[in-house]
Amino acid sequence: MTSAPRLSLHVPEPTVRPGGKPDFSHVGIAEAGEVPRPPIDVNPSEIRDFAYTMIRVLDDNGDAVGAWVGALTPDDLRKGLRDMMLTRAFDARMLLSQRQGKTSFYIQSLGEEAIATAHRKALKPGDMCFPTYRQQGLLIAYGWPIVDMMCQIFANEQDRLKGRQLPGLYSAKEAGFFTVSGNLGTQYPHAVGWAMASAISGDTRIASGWIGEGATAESDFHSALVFASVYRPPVILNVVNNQWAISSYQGIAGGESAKFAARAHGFAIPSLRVDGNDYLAVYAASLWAAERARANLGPTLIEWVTYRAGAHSTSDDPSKYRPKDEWAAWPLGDPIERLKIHLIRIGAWSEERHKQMQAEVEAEVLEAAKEAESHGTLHDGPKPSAATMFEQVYKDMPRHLREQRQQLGV
Amino acid sequence: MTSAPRLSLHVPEPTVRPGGKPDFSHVGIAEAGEVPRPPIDVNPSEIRDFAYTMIRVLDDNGDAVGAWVGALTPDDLRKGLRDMMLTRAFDARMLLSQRQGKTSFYIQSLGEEAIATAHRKALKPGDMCFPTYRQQGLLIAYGWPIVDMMCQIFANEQDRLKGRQLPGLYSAKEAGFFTVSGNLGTQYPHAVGWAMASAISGDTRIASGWIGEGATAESDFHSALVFASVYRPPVILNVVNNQWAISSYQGIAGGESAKFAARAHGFAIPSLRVDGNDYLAVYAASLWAAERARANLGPTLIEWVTYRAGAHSTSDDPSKYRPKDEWAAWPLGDPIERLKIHLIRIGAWSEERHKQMQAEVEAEVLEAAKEAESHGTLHDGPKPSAATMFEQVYKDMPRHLREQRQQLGV
Amino acid sequence: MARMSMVEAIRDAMDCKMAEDERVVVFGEDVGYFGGVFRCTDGLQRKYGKSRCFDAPINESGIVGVAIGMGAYGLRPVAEIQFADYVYPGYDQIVSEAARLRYRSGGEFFAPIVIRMPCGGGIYGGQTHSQSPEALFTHVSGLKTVIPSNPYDAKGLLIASIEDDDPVIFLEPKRLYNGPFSGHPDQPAVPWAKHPLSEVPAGRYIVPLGKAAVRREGKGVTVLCYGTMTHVAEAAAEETGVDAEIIDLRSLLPLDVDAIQASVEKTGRCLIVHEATLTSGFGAELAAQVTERCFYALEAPVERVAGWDTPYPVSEEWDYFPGPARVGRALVKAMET
Amino acid sequence: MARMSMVEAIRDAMDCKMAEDERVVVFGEDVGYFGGVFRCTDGLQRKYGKSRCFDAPINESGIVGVAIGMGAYGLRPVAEIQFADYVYPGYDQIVSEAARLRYRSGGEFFAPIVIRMPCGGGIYGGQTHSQSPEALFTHVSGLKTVIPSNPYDAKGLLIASIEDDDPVIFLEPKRLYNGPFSGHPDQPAVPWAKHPLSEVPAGRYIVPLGKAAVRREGKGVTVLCYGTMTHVAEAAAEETGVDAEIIDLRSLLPLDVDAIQASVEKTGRCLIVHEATLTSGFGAELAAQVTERCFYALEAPVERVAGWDTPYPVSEEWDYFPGPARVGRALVKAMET
Ligand SMILES: Cc1ncc(C[n+]2csc(CCOP(=O)(O)OP(=O)(O)O)c2C)c(N)n1
Ligand SMILES: Cc1ncc(C[n+]2csc(CCOP(=O)(O)OP(=O)(O)O)c2C)c(N)n1
Ligand SMILES: [Mg+2]
Ligand SMILES: [Mg+2]
Repeated sequence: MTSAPRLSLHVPEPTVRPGGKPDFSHVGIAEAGEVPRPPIDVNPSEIRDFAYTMIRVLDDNGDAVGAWVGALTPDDLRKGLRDMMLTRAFDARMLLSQRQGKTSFYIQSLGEEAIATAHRKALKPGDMCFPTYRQQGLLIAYGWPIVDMMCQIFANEQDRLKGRQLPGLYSAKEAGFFTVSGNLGTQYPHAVGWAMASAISGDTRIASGWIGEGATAESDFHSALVFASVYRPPVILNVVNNQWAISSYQGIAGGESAKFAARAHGFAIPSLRVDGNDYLAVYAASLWAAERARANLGPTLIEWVTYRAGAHSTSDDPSKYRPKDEWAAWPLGDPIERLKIHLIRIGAWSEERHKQMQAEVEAEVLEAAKEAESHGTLHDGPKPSAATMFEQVYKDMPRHLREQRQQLGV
Repeated sequence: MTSAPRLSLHVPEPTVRPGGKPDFSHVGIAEAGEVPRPPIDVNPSEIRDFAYTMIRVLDDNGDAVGAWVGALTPDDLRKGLRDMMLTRAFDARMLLSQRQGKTSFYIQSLGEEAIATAHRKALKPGDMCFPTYRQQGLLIAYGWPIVDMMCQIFANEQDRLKGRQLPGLYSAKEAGFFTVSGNLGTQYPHAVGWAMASAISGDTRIASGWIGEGATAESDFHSALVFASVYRPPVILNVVNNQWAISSYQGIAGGESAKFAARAHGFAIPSLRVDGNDYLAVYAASLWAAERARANLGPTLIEWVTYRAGAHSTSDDPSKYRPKDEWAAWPLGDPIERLKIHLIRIGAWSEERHKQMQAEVEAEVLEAAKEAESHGTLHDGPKPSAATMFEQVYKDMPRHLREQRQQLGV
Repeated sequence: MARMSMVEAIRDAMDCKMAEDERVVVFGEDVGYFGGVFRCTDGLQRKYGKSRCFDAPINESGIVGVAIGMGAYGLRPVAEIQFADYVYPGYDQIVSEAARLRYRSGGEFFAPIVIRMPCGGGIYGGQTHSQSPEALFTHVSGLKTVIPSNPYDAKGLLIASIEDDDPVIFLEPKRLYNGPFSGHPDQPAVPWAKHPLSEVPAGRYIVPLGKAAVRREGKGVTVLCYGTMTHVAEAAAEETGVDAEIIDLRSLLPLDVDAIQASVEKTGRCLIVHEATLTSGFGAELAAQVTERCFYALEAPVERVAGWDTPYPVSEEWDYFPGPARVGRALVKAMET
Repeated sequence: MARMSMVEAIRDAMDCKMAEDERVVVFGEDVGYFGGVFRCTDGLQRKYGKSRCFDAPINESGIVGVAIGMGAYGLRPVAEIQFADYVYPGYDQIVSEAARLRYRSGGEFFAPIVIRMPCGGGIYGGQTHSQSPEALFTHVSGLKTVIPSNPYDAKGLLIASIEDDDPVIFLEPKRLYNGPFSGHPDQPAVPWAKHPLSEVPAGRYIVPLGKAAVRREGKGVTVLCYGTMTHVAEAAAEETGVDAEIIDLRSLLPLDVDAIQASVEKTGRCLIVHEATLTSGFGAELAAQVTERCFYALEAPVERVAGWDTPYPVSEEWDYFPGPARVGRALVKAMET
């Protein structure tokens, strides 16, 4: 035997850091239309290569091509465009509110709007999403009142969550939107459990779980996949790969040489890897997975490839760890821009109408913000009473909490 | 849209239950010699199909065939045979001791002896194993004194673990055998961390982590794979698929439609699926993985396919949940029998010498048991003093433990 | 009425609730076909089918996590953790999710789940089959923590827990599964059938959460205990002849402070006994509350007898276990001060 | 000597140990290139290279688990959990492994690791960025639990923790990172530079684990506290004029019972203050021990002021936080009874 070499630790490093030239050659992008659309009862082993390619519908010209084109009407698409634009305008306004001190903290979804909005379109009333903090698009596409969302962000007297949760950690059962956790990954097994319950109950409703690529490293990701693999409940397991987890690039979660979509293979769960900035592709892939789930064919994992265009949150400055202009170089572009171009190309939209819609959504947001602010903001105006602090810890307030409330004198 | 069907829960069930005819058609067995032996620096993506086949060296006739034959000499093989036979004799004796009340509990490795013993042979002094409770073969193949193991089982005055651990949860640092945990899965990330430390230190030593197929469901399995994937430390990740986890068959861990070896694919970790009852295959695959690790090429996952021939532990009665005669129908046979036949076939062994060796190992075990028993058994004879109970909770005994020891009056 | 062991009473509680409420589902490692390593779910899969009682993968975090999802859907899952020592992988789901859902969603979602687990020592189980982690749950607001000491309570408390809309940690002292245990390992095992509290009514009844039971009346010293220690304390009182009033708390949170206060005000002395390690055990909370509430009635410091602050050993089990000798000495000492 | 913030002092401790001991490695989520979300590891990767300071995947169980493996190998890992609220996924590795290795291996293996984590409230962080889980560690034998209240202690305690051969849970009150905090959110933030305990010696020194510090001498009532509450208690004493003796415990386990006993025997009164929820908090253990050890010196019941038994809210933060008003009222009440 030859003498062994000295070992060394491999620590993944993004291709570029601040000051460098953005490089996304490693992402692994396919041509639009390249990937076939299998029947929903396909044997997962037959589509393993789907984890290493990318389902895309909109090509560089803005044409919708290939087997995943689907049947969205121009009306559907215009609604989709509006959902994304409203989401972006909402985010912009809330960022401003945060800078104005009306709330403590905010997380935007800039650049990722297609995923939540198009996915929601593939779901039905009664289905339940288990989102992270970056899926406000689910609520907006559902048509949930943005005033309600803002009241939560301002933690004001109309906040249904009574100032208990960080801004943006909504709960809206009626809209199929599970209470968002500040803990990463925990909601993924909930989605699986909810779907198992639906199956146990002979129901028809399905669940949709959400996680970021960074959080796939969490153990709960594994728990969810194990249970989904064993009991085959009707659940869609979404992985939003936006390339970053605060300052850590996706390689730190295991994405340096593997694809997150492939995580499903060890569980015989079918898996798709999809252009997350392509509204049509997101809708088509979501629908495929939803149909599988509804047909009792079990779970599907989908890796949505996108880019976190903004800071992680208002507490973060991304220029410290990545080039400022990385988004501009992102090869999958801007989801709003891409859908707009497609709509124009099929003769269903114009620059003019787009500007008009932009003005419209901004006005809608502004008006909502005014209304929400009239109910108070974090440090100003009406707020939930301190007595509510002791409520809903349990269904009925136990004696020790009654005593503590009395001690506080509220 | 058509109205959706009512959903239902899928609960995996083994092909047979007590009273049924054993059926192992689902295992997925390849011909001996079928799988090629790639270079150790193979790109993991090129050997993904290895997870769905099986590396086997010994064929049905007892011949060693194919690229994984390796270079074990007849002496090596006879030593291997003896290791397995000693392990089995040791287990048999300890089962008896348990029935005699000399210990409270025992876990045997019947039918799985090839895995630990041949694996140990592929490791070097200084390497560290992170075993479960079923890898006593690692110690025996290392040549660790079985008297010492028995003293631990009897929790007697010579027990280096001072009666603190369940029987069989050894610790033997010198033998590269990490303290066994009663908690499933926890030691898998330790193996990865130890290997990372070796790499950080520019060392040449490697780690070998162990887990049962049932415990792959645990979150720590995922943690280990994530960290192994990211930092590529020199570690072998062994999954012993012995078909059962107490009363739960491997389908309850996700093995119904997936192969455990494929769990590695989502992490771009190369993965082998190996006949665990084939001493030569186990050695060859272990060596391949060890060479990869030593060459700084990172982790390898190996699924060892075997069958838990005995009860889970002395607290368990397997006839409650599986056919009594399942082992007889196990298609990969008995590892001792298979190596014996091979040795006879190559003219290096005989039935006669086998009988002699059997007598030899039994005598060795008997003598060791006598010696160990002379130092006490669980309820009889000398035992660790109660004062030791307060020691080694911390490096230095803190005041509150000194006070508690005084309170006990020891 | 039937004579039942604690295992049977626990099983009967689940059987009873599964029969009357379709939403009740039972799962955990080895609980389905096999019926659980302690046989608590034996026969339930046969009776109610595989989708209401089934085996779970070995992943405690997943077990709790999917139970929460099921609870949020509207089911009433009863999940088994094979040993309390293995609950820690599921601790995050319990603390961060089960306990918080209702609060953080303004009441929209909640987790009406029961997490059953055998706890405590006395079976030579060593550090991974003997722990008593109750204090790790009582510190977490949003959880209820329950621990029965006999078949009657076990069934009534478990039914109450399943019907409860909050997450309940249901600790089952495994040393009591098949008979009461006074803490004398050398005495022959006694079956439950000989104990009055093994008389278990048929069908549904509840023992409400938050109500303690006086197991033995006395005027000398109040003993606060639960689970196996109830029986040990009774033995210690008998053996020492100390006029102890023994209170079996049954539910640690909510806690029956009235019963505690009434007794300590009567006796003026208080001894707390638990198997869990001493430091930051639930006994600390009891001691603090007794001092806060009954300070002027106390004639002697509140004392605690508990597991030593070490991992639970195997061969030194009976030096570790707070048996009748240690409890008895503390009783005598309490009377002397 | 230099004036340092607590962040700087913590960083300096790691820097100092990394420089003098090759075995010290530092990792955690975002701690490598970026230097940690609170900047505690800023510059360490640049200085010591990627294999001694690096980013970890978002998996707290894995972070603790690999740290244990590294420790068993012979390194001295310092792992960061981004917020104490996220330690629970790693709780099993801490309780079942880090805390038990030495014991169960008869001393062959041990885990000389430090697990650092920002804890406590006061930053509008809500239930997932505000918790104080110290009692969940003090109940676990085999662990040490440390919590500094100022830059000087932070550096000295962290160095002592890194040098310690046992696993240490090192809690960093995040509200103190950049300045002391008296509990008055409406008062302008004060930088550490104005506080005497921001004078931090250069190079290695230790503050030994298990030694409390008297922050304010007094004869009326002993206040036992740690972390942010040290400053709140000081403010409350100033504002009420109560002659309080304020003891900053610094290390909860091992605990400086001599300092506690001496003070309570002098004052005859004891108030315990912590941010964590009341029930089964570390205050319960302190109350129990004070009563056990100083019963006959006590003139009034030991009282506790703590976080309410609810999840930590966002907008009601200042009603939740045990600020100087509540602590002050308790001080006055203690003197009146
Ligand atoms: C259990 C847990 N650990 C750590 C954190 C802190 N944290 C909040 S967001 C975040 C990054 C998550 O990245 P990713 O999953 O990729 O989602 P993204 O922010 O990109 O949408 C981290 C580490 C947390 N919230 N919960
Ligand atoms: C965390 C944890 N959960 C549950 C158990 C109880 N338990 C002990 S062995 C076992 C089955 C393990 O099966 P497997 O991993 O396949 O290993 P095998 O026994 O087949 O070698 C279980 C559930 C445990 N020891 N630890
Ligand atoms: Mg991300
Ligand atoms: Mg197994």
